Amino acid sequence: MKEDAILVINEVSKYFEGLKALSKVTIEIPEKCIVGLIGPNGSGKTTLFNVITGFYPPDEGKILYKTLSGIFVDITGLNPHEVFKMGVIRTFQIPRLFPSLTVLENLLITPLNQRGESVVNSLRRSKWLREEEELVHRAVNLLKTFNRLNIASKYPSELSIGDIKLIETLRGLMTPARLYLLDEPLAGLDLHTARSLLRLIWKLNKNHGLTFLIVEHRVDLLMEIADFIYVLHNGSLLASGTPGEIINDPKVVRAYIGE
Amino acid sequence: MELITNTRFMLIIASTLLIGIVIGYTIGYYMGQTTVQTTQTTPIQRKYILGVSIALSGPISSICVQWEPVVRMAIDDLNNISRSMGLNLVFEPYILDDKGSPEEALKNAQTFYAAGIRIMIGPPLSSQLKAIKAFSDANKFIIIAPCSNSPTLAIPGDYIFRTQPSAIAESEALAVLAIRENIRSIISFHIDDEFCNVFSKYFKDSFEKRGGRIVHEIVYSPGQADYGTDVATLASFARSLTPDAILYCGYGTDGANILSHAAEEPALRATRWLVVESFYGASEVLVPKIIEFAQQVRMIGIRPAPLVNPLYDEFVNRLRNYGGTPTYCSENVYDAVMIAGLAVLRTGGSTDPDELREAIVQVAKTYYGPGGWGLLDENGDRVQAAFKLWTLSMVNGTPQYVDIGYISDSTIVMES
Amino acid sequence: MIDVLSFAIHWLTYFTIYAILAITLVLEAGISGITNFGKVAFFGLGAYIGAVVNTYTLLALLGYDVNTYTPFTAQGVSVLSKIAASEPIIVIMIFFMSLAISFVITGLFGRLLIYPVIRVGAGFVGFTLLSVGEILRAIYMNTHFLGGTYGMFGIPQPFTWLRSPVLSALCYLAVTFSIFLSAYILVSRIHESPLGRVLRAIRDDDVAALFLGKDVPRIKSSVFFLTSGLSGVAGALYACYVGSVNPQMFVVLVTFNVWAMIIIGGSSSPMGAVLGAALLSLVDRLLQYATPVIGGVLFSADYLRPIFIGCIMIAILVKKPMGLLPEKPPKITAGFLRKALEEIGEVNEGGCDTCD
Amino acid sequence: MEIARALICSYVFSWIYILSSIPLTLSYRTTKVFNFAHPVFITYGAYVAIFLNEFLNKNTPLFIAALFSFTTGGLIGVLNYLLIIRPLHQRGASPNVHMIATMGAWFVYQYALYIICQVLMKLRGASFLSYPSVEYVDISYIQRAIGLNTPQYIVTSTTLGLVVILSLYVLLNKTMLGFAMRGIADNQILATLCGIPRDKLMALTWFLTGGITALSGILWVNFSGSTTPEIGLHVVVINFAAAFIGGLSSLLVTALASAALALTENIVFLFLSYHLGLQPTIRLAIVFGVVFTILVIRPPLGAGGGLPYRFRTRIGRKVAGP
Repeated sequence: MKEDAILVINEVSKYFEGLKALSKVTIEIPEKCIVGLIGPNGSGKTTLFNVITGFYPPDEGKILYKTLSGIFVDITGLNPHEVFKMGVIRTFQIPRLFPSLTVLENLLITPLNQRGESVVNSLRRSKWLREEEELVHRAVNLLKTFNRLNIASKYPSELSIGDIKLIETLRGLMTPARLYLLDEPLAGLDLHTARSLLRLIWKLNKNHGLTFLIVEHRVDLLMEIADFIYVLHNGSLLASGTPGEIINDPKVVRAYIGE
Repeated sequence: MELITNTRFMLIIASTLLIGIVIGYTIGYYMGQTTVQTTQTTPIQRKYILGVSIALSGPISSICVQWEPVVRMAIDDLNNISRSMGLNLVFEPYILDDKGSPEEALKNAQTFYAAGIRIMIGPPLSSQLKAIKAFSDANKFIIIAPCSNSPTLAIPGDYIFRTQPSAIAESEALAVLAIRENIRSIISFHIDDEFCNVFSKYFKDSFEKRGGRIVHEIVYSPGQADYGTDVATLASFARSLTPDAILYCGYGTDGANILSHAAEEPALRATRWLVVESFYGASEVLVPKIIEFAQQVRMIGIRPAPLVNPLYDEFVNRLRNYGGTPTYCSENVYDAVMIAGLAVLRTGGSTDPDELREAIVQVAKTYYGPGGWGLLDENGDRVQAAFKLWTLSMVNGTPQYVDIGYISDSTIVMES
Repeated sequence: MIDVLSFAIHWLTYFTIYAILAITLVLEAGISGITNFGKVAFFGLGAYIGAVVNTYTLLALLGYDVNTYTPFTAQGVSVLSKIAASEPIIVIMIFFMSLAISFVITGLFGRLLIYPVIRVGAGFVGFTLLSVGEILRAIYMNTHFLGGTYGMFGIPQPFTWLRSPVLSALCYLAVTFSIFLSAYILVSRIHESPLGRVLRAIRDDDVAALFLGKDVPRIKSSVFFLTSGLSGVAGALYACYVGSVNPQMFVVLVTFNVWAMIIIGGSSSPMGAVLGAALLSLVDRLLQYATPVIGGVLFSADYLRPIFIGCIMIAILVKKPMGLLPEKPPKITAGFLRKALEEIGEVNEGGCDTCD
Repeated sequence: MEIARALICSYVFSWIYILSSIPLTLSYRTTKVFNFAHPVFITYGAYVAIFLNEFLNKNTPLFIAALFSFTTGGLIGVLNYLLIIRPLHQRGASPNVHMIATMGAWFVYQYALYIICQVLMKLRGASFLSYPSVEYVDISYIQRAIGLNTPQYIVTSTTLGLVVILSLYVLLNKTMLGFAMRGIADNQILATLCGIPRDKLMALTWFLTGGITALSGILWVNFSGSTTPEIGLHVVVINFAAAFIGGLSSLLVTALASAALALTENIVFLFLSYHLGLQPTIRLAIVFGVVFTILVIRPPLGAGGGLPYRFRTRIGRKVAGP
């Protein structure tokens, strides 16, 4: 186990009624890196995210996570909100925005331990007003980066699919975490927006030392920022390496093009 | 924009309501006017409205809906009296449905009070009466309850009167009858409501004092779909405990259901049945199957009524003209309306509660109606110590309720 | 012709009590998505607790033997009415104590109940809670201590000693109104706060909320504690207002009356709940004056009242399916947004504290 | 112990509950509407039989009663659909709004029935608000002809129940119509895209729902010794319980749950009251207790939704050490 890893997935398997979705996958996510996870459809990428974040407990294997104090803890099968509280944030491949909340509110929901979220404090406005204002500012700035200020008070049902996808990712980025699991953040985005999103991710990574694990089908774009790539195929790890190595790996090419 | 449409919409609703009410009032006003004009010749009329709260819908509606013609008849009688006395007072009923629910009864009382009405007839159930008691006490609102006889409400000094005789004397009379019929062990089977609980409790006391024994008590809840299993439970106990008789207390709807199930149960056909007046008069019980069963088990029922009372027969006959049939308590409803109206006439149409209360007590002393003498005790409850015995049988091919005797001061007389 | 003051007092008392139920139901069902079809269970429990505290404790405190002077016998009730008229301080003290006790016990009951109930899918929570209400009703009916089918009565109204019925009713109205007002402020504050946002998110998609770090069961249970407790207080207020409790008062229909109020008013706005409660209770009472006058020879005129109410309900809902006052985003956050946008409009190169 | 009566009761009740709760599940599954006007179908079904009985001078054949009840219930269902449910659906109302609107409809129908009863009472002089049981002449005739001595309601409920269930089975599983209805139930948008005429199919579903439920009413008047306008309400509580246990989607589980609840209500209860001396007053509480337990211990899968069960079982589990 590398000491610089933040998340270690150790021989994790997951079965669905006999079907092997993941078989003995071992992945290490180095801290302060952008790690790409690619693979054809049905190769188990989303299942891996679900297993990490506690949506399903794995059938075998362990998931270890390095806390701030530098020791590894076993987070296998924790509840999703507990995983979140340890600093692991995920986004969904099929966006799950809250339909009756505006875009702004959807962004504001993420930050953890907001003072106004306890019953007692919610009754005393003075306790949470300032924090709320700060959060609104953060959200507005984030929207501004993508020139989406005009949709701030719209409802998800009024947005284009690309915008929904973008907001889903931005919702994850609203709060500082140590590890982001982004599930196809670029899907449906126009090239310009996609590049600004990548630039934001890159900045967050470089300036704040945040770690990203990104599932993406637009491999070309991903390669521009990823430090390391894992390739999944039929539930098991096919290859791993730097973007340059992966591009030249014949196994990967075969998996993508198909037999 | 949204706000504007909202307010506009609410305005529309409010104005529709308002218009509806205004139209309602006008119609009602003119209808009231026309009826007054056709029946009256004297130009100056004073309307005196009596509030009536009865359960026109809900679980006990089959009984109470028959009270409405009774009320109309009593009001007509009162108006005739008023006219013959040369008074210019015209009585009008103000009938509201209380659905058999305590909350609705309280609402009705408050509605009456706000409309300036000071006397209310009803509500039918003791539980409803309790919900109004606090309101009545605070506002000196007079209530004449026709059908409640629970001793828990026998409280002196309040503004509640009841024209149903107390259950205590009646249960004692039935106990005396049971002993005389050589009944020593009884299973008590009754609905879980105040009237029947009280009756069975007092019956138990007086029956066991006289050497009988209640071997088991089965209580079933009101307002259920069907009572087949309750009858099966009763039959099981009747088979294992072999009582001399079953004491049954229930109302028309559940009574018809239970008796028709019981008619198919051998264990229940082998014992005597004693019943209480609460389903007397209910038409759904009058089916051949139940009549045959009643004959088989020599069913005897009891009901409070004076020994000889031609007024009751006259009441029944006249009620037909109003499209009503007598049910449980209908004679008490008539008496309640009459006592209220006569008291109002006595005060000359007063609305002062204390004056009215005094007048009611005085009027009741000399009142005699289809339910017998109206005398009220210190709790405002009717005093009555005579009871008729009845059963179900075929008369000229039609099933009917038939009187078979009476009890007065522990003397039992059986006709035929 | 109609005594407006008396009408207004009684309608308002009734309305404020039901409005407390409606507002709490908005927080439960409209904002947090707990379809509570067992509202009457908490209302009834609170009423019974209020009844017990206001009678048994009072009698015991003043040295009466509670076994002879039970609050469902004529003796007990006479004694209670004497106490209510002569002991203002202790009666009022016990009354407020009963409200507090109702709040705590009913709230805890709700909190305990949410754990088994939350396991049931959102669509089934309603019926599970409805069964709780019916089970409780059977318990009241079969408990001798609570009067069984006799119910309990003679529960003192805390201001009876004022002698004037209008004055005491007004005082009581002041109490119910202030509790209603605080419930309203409470719920609308929660609605506007970040907690309200989380609750609405949970209502929309509880799995996604879970993945965003919200401890859904814990949040739901603390909200349910609050709303059940308030429903209990409404129950205790009702018991003291009516002066009696009876198992027959707490039937399923009460729950759906409250539901009708919030749906007609707009199920997720507290103001809508108040509006719905006011509209339905007022229409019912006003129609009581209208229907008997319309009069019928063929049938009882008062049958028309529920028919009118049913038609009004259908008409409003068909016309405005979101209720009279649909949900709107909270004002405070929207205000901050406007402010932030203005600032950015002025300072075009606004900093981004996350991105650089 | 009088097992026989309890058995008969649970048998007849099973049929009554099945005939009224299967349509409830069917209508929810197809239209996603909690129909609070469901008791109306039962009550009106029963009262059609009662009015027929009164106006045919107590010579009502079962098939005539069934025909009239079915039509009346069906028409009420279609009327509800056209006047309330479709406009609400078109305006995108939430299920709760449908629920309260149908509750308003229930008020209207319920009190309209009271008015009808009172008017007819004035005309006929008979009390309709509580009516004794109705015997069907054709069934009596057949019974006499083949010498069958059992109580009539056993014959009636068996015949009617089997006929209805079989035809419903054939309709849903063997005809194109049934496939279309199930298609609508599974995915409304997709079904509409496939060319299924949604409106007509919905109206048909409501017709069937109303009609079949009304048939339980005519069984009821045959069985029970007294019928009031309230019976729909008493029966519908069990219907909702059964439908919920069936997850609001499975007709088979709903039917089984109906039968199981009828058994609980009758045989289990008789056993408890005879051996443990429990009073019949807690009968309904026991039924609700059973429902509560089933819903909590084994939450039904189906239209309910909600947090997956596993997220709640491990609450408070400690984080494992390094």
